[in-house]
Amino acid sequence: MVKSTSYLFFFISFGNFLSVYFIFQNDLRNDGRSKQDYRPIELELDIVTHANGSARVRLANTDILVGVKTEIDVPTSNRPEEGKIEFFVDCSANATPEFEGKGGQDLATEIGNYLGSSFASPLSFDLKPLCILKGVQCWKLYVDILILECGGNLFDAVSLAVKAALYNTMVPRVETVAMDGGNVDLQLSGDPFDCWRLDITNIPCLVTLTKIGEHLIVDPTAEEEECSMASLVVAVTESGRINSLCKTSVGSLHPQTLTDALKVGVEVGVGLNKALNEALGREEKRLQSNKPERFGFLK
Amino acid sequence: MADMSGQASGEDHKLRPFYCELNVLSRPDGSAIVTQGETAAIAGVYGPIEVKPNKIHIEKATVEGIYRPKSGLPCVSDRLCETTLQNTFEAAVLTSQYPRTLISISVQEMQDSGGLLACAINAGCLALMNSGLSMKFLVAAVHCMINKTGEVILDPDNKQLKDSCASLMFAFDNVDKNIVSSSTHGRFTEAQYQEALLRCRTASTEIFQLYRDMVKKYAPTMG
Amino acid sequence: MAAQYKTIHPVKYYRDFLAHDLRPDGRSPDKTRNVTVNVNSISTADGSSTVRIGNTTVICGIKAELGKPKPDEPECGFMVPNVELPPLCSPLFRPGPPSEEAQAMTCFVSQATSDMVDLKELCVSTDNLAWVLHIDMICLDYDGCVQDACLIALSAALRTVKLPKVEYDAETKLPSVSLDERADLHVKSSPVSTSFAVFDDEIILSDPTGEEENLSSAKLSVVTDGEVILSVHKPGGSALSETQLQDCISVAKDRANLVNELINVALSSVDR
Amino acid sequence: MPTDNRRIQGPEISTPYCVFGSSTENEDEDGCFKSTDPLSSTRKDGRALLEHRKIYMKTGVVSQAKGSAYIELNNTKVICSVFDPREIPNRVEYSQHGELFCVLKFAPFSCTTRRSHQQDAEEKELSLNLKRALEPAVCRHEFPNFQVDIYVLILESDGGSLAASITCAGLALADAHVPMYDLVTAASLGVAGDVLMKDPSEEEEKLCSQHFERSNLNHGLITVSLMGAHTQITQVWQTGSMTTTCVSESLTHLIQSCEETYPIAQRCLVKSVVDTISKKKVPEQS
Amino acid sequence: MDQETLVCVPGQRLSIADKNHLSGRGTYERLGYIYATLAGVVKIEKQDKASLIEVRSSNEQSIVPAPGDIVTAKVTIVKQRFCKCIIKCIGDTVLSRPYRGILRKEDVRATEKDKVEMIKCFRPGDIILARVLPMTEVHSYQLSTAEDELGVVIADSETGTSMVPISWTEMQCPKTHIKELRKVAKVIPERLGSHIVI
Amino acid sequence: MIPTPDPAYRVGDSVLPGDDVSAAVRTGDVSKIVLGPGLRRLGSQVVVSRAGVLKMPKNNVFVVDAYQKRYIPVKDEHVVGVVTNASSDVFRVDIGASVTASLSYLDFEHATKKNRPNIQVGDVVYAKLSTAGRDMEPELVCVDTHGKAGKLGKLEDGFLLTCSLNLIRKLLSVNCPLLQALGQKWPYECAFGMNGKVWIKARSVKETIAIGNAIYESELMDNAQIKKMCTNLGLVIDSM
Repeated sequence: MVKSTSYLFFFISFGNFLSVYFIFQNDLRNDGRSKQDYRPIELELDIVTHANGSARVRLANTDILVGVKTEIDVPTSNRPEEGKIEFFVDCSANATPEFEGKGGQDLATEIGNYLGSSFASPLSFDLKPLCILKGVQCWKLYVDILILECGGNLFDAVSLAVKAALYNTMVPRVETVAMDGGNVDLQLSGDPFDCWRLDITNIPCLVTLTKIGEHLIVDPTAEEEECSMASLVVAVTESGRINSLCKTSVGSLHPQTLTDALKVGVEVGVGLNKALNEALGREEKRLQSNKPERFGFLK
Repeated sequence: MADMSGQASGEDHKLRPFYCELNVLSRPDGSAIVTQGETAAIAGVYGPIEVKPNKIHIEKATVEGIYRPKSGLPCVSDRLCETTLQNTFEAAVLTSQYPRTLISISVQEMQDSGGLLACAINAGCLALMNSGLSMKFLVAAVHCMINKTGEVILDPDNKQLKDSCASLMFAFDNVDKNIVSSSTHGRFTEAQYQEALLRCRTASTEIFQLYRDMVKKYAPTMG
Repeated sequence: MAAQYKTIHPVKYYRDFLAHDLRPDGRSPDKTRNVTVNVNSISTADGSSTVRIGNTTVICGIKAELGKPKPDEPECGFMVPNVELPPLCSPLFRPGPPSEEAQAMTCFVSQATSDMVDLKELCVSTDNLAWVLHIDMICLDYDGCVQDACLIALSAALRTVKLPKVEYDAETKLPSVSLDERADLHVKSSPVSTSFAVFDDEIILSDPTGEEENLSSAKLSVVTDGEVILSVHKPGGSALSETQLQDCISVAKDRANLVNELINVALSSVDR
Repeated sequence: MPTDNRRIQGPEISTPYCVFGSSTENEDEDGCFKSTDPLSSTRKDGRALLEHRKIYMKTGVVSQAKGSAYIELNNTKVICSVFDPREIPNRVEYSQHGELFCVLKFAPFSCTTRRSHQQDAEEKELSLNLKRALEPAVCRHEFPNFQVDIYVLILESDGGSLAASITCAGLALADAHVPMYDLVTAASLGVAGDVLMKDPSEEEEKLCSQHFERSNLNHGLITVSLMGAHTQITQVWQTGSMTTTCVSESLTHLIQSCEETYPIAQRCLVKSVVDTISKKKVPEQS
Repeated sequence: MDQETLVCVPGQRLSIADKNHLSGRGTYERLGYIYATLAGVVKIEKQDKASLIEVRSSNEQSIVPAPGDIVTAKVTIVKQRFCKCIIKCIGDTVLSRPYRGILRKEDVRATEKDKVEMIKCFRPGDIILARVLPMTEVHSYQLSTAEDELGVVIADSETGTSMVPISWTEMQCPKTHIKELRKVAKVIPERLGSHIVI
Repeated sequence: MIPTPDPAYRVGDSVLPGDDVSAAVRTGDVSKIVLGPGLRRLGSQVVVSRAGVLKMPKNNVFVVDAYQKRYIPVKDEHVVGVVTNASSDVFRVDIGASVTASLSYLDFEHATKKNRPNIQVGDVVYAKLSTAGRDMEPELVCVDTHGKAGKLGKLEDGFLLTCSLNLIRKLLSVNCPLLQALGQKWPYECAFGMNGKVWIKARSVKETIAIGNAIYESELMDNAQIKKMCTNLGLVIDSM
């Protein structure tokens, strides 16, 4: 990284309020982070008792709560041997005023679609284990994402929360499956704790890269998002593969900057995945020591 | 009213008994209920009232026709008869007298035993007459059918319509008896069409006479 | 100069032209625009056609599917025609559910074409399986007489449909479809509709453009099939005498023969 | 689904007949390649791996629209019309930049399985990508707080429908005389088992979205839209699972094919400008 | 084509951008070059030593009314304090999709602004010439007829015949000789009598 | 298509829209015919535009009297209205027409910029239509030409009822006995708006309702029946 000299960035009037001056002084942002630093992330598992799995992620002032419910469903006709997963994003009105009424709808569909496409490939999340009886019965995962507070960089926070919630999901074990004359009866195991866990190793994490002037930053705050020229969202798995890539802003990118951004995104993504796995391990241990002092707003 | 059900073939050329009453509803500016044989429709007129900015016409009134079936939501087939009602009344009303306003005519189907669209047009026209809006002409609608043998039967009810191969509806104006609207179902030749048209036109003079009697009946209240 | 005069006094602009028995696009009041028909333009549809009348363009696509017949008509298949006026074809329409005009056109087309195909022939096995023909007519350019173009597109597309042979296996309740043997659809009638617009309560313009339809005081559509009339649809507007109606019906009949020839030529030229 | 009583309804559930179809010449699943060795092989429709389908473009197809365009990539047919700037509905504050309102719709008969009349999630996503692709290329400051409506209808989709829509919409905008920095052209590329295929057809796209058992070869689809004069990427959209090297390699191919289609679009526009000039010249002289 | 016409396409590089090459309407400047934003014909105007490069699109461009333009508008609704109108043409280019305009009571006349009665100046359906004022509201354009050559140009009487102006406050119907009050524009209307056919 | 010559209509016949009454109208000398509401001139003919009875209140003035409930504002008519909102300097008054009429707060007796009339939303006012017409927004004033309010202005409490325009014309006509007959029984105050709204105030609620019902009943009665109705109405009320 060439040491960047300090120079007053340019004054942008964008949208309806004067944006923030940026002073890049040897790789320093106005909240003290370097270009590739994430803000502090807090993770909490098993928040919602009646959901099969849930997680809450606080990325500085962005707050996301995800709950996963499993239900029995009929597989689609063109993919009989696979289960199903569906994402529902809901922007609650107390996140920002413009989410009232229909305001947050197109952002919600955008996040939902984007998660769907990053989970599409079987290499990222294999739906085959979710199939109970080929073509007849399978598990369907309803992933409900609630955006409680919106402090920029929603994509990363949502993907972390979803991956954590899927890690925390307990899918009840199916003992016997009988098929007599067209109708099926399933025997779920009696013991409510006899469940199996989903394999989340290949699930990608989303990394948002924002280009401001000549500089590429990660984890933009709301103000940085407001005055960004172009921003890119990359879904990176643990092994450094790219599962989904999309430009989500108004500006355009030079091909060279796009390939550099990809390299940076993959580096940061792999690091993010590692950090998440450690956090999940710690949180799992905390939950195991069964008298966890609970905190969190839902109590 | 004498018994209405079976009509001897001799009476094919007479209309079913036409009974109507004006000013039956208190809220609308004009209202009328019409029963032709077993078919009945009630119409209410609100106008001239405030019009929504996106439907405003500068030099004339916007006429809006609403048709409600007896049960359920209005479906696609009601839409065609709603446009027929709307354009027929728009031709009848002197819209240039009430620029930038809305005249809303809503017709509710009460009972359908054949010839409902004709009954709806007559009810709407009587309601317009009762509302005191200036009109160019009055409209009388007559409904007839052509049975398998190619014979024209006037104002049939449901039972006769069963063995019909075509059903036609005409609306005439009372000034020079021209065709204001025509809506047909089924197949027929041009000759049959012309014959049906002439038969319906003679029947329409009967209805116009009924309109005149209505005005005579309500004359005392005209003060 | 002419453009300003046209936007400020559209009606006077037209009256000056009609005074010389001429229309702004050069046609005489009773001349219809030329019609072009081409067939099998969409390979993913089971039957398709594109029709242009002057500027008005309508594309019709038919998708055949299998469904369960209605309980009250166990031995009848389905023909589901729908006219779509997307915001693409004219600034008059907004995205969202179909507008009033689209629904009225759907109703008009479905009434005129109700007896083209005998629904009983569409039934595979009574009460369990029947063919469902989803007929979608999408208007690509809205410049008057869209219902005429839809009707011609539908009757041309229906003649290109090839339905595969289907047997219905009662026990497994599953149909078996052999995709290779295909049978033509037996189309009984060929209705053609011609529309007219009445200008200033007395001049009758046949095959009106979008502007003429806007300025007209009444509209009339006559659907004929050979010598038989299927529908004379005049939804209100200024009154017409029966002599005027007779002229319109005769004009409609000649045009119908011309259009039917056109469809046969289009069908034969693309013969399998 | 609420019953849509504004259209004539067929039966509730009707399934396409090809699901039960059994035809004598059944194509095997991955026999997409003529010859088994994928690297130097030609594809089912005779094209080389990195060969583009023939493109036909035409502007001014819809008389009622301010600007319109039609594009055909042998079986993929897309039509687009652009309307005059109009006020942005229910917007109060003064916005410095004009808006683009994009609606992308598949015709019900455009794919092998029938699509519904209402706009589904996939069409919403494609509309958003279309809007993202065009926004950088349009001088939006020239019509502040007004909105340009762009409606795209895909008549037949045989792969590459998003790329075709972006190119078609770019042409329609230019035909509608909306001020633009540059023409936008787009291209798509499919990767199946480490094999890169330019401008995949529908069948090849299906193949790229599945993946071969138990192997983590690259697979997926990428669509890129490019401003030719300034070589600026206005939109990139990738699904599937690939390594970075595979993505950057595909990007170079995509940029090259965008630059190939750019002169075709320019020639089509120049032809339409010349036609309008000659048409205007004729009445003045007569 | 008379002189050699240069046809250009959006994004086409036209010339270097320096002191004697200026970018005019329909072009933009980036990184030292002038590019075209419209598909149309390039026009180069020599101004003393610099040359202004403009692109004129073949048919009317989708322009937006700018403050100071003279527009032709049709009056739709007349209220006590303002009247709403639709802008049909800007200068002499006809708009395919009209914009909304509003003419406030105080912008009708330059003299004794407050004693103006809207109903005595305009009637729905009149065609007026007006000047666009700088934008204040979001969607509708402020219009003004405060100059002599602005105001009502064409007005129809009750019987539908177009009236002839007889003073700068009155117009008369040739058939029924009824006089109606209007704020008349002091300009010779395009069609003095209906018999003159342009 | 020349219309078939209509049977000759005479004054007093009931006519339908579209009937040609040029013959009946041309009895007097031709030039000075005045056509009231319900008739219109079409080329050389005089055609009826409303269904009703053809009347000639004064010679050479012809009117078709039709049943009507919706009020069309006419200049210089007195109306009774309800104030719907009081914005900065103008009250909006609902007079049963297609739009609400505007009543400036300066149009009250000795109202100035500083002391404004105390009119709240929901009050009933009796006002005169200063401007009204097809293209104009109706405007009301509560003061006559030389600044005096006379009977115009706010109507304190009392009871407001709505009826058809024909009934108002009938009650206000000279030979209608209803108002005098009721006046002998009990003292009451009432205001008739030409827009079909009637304001009544009597000593007690019972009497006010009785007068209201009497007005409604009189629509279908002729003068004799009206007198009889009033006498036994008085007996019934006094006995209660």
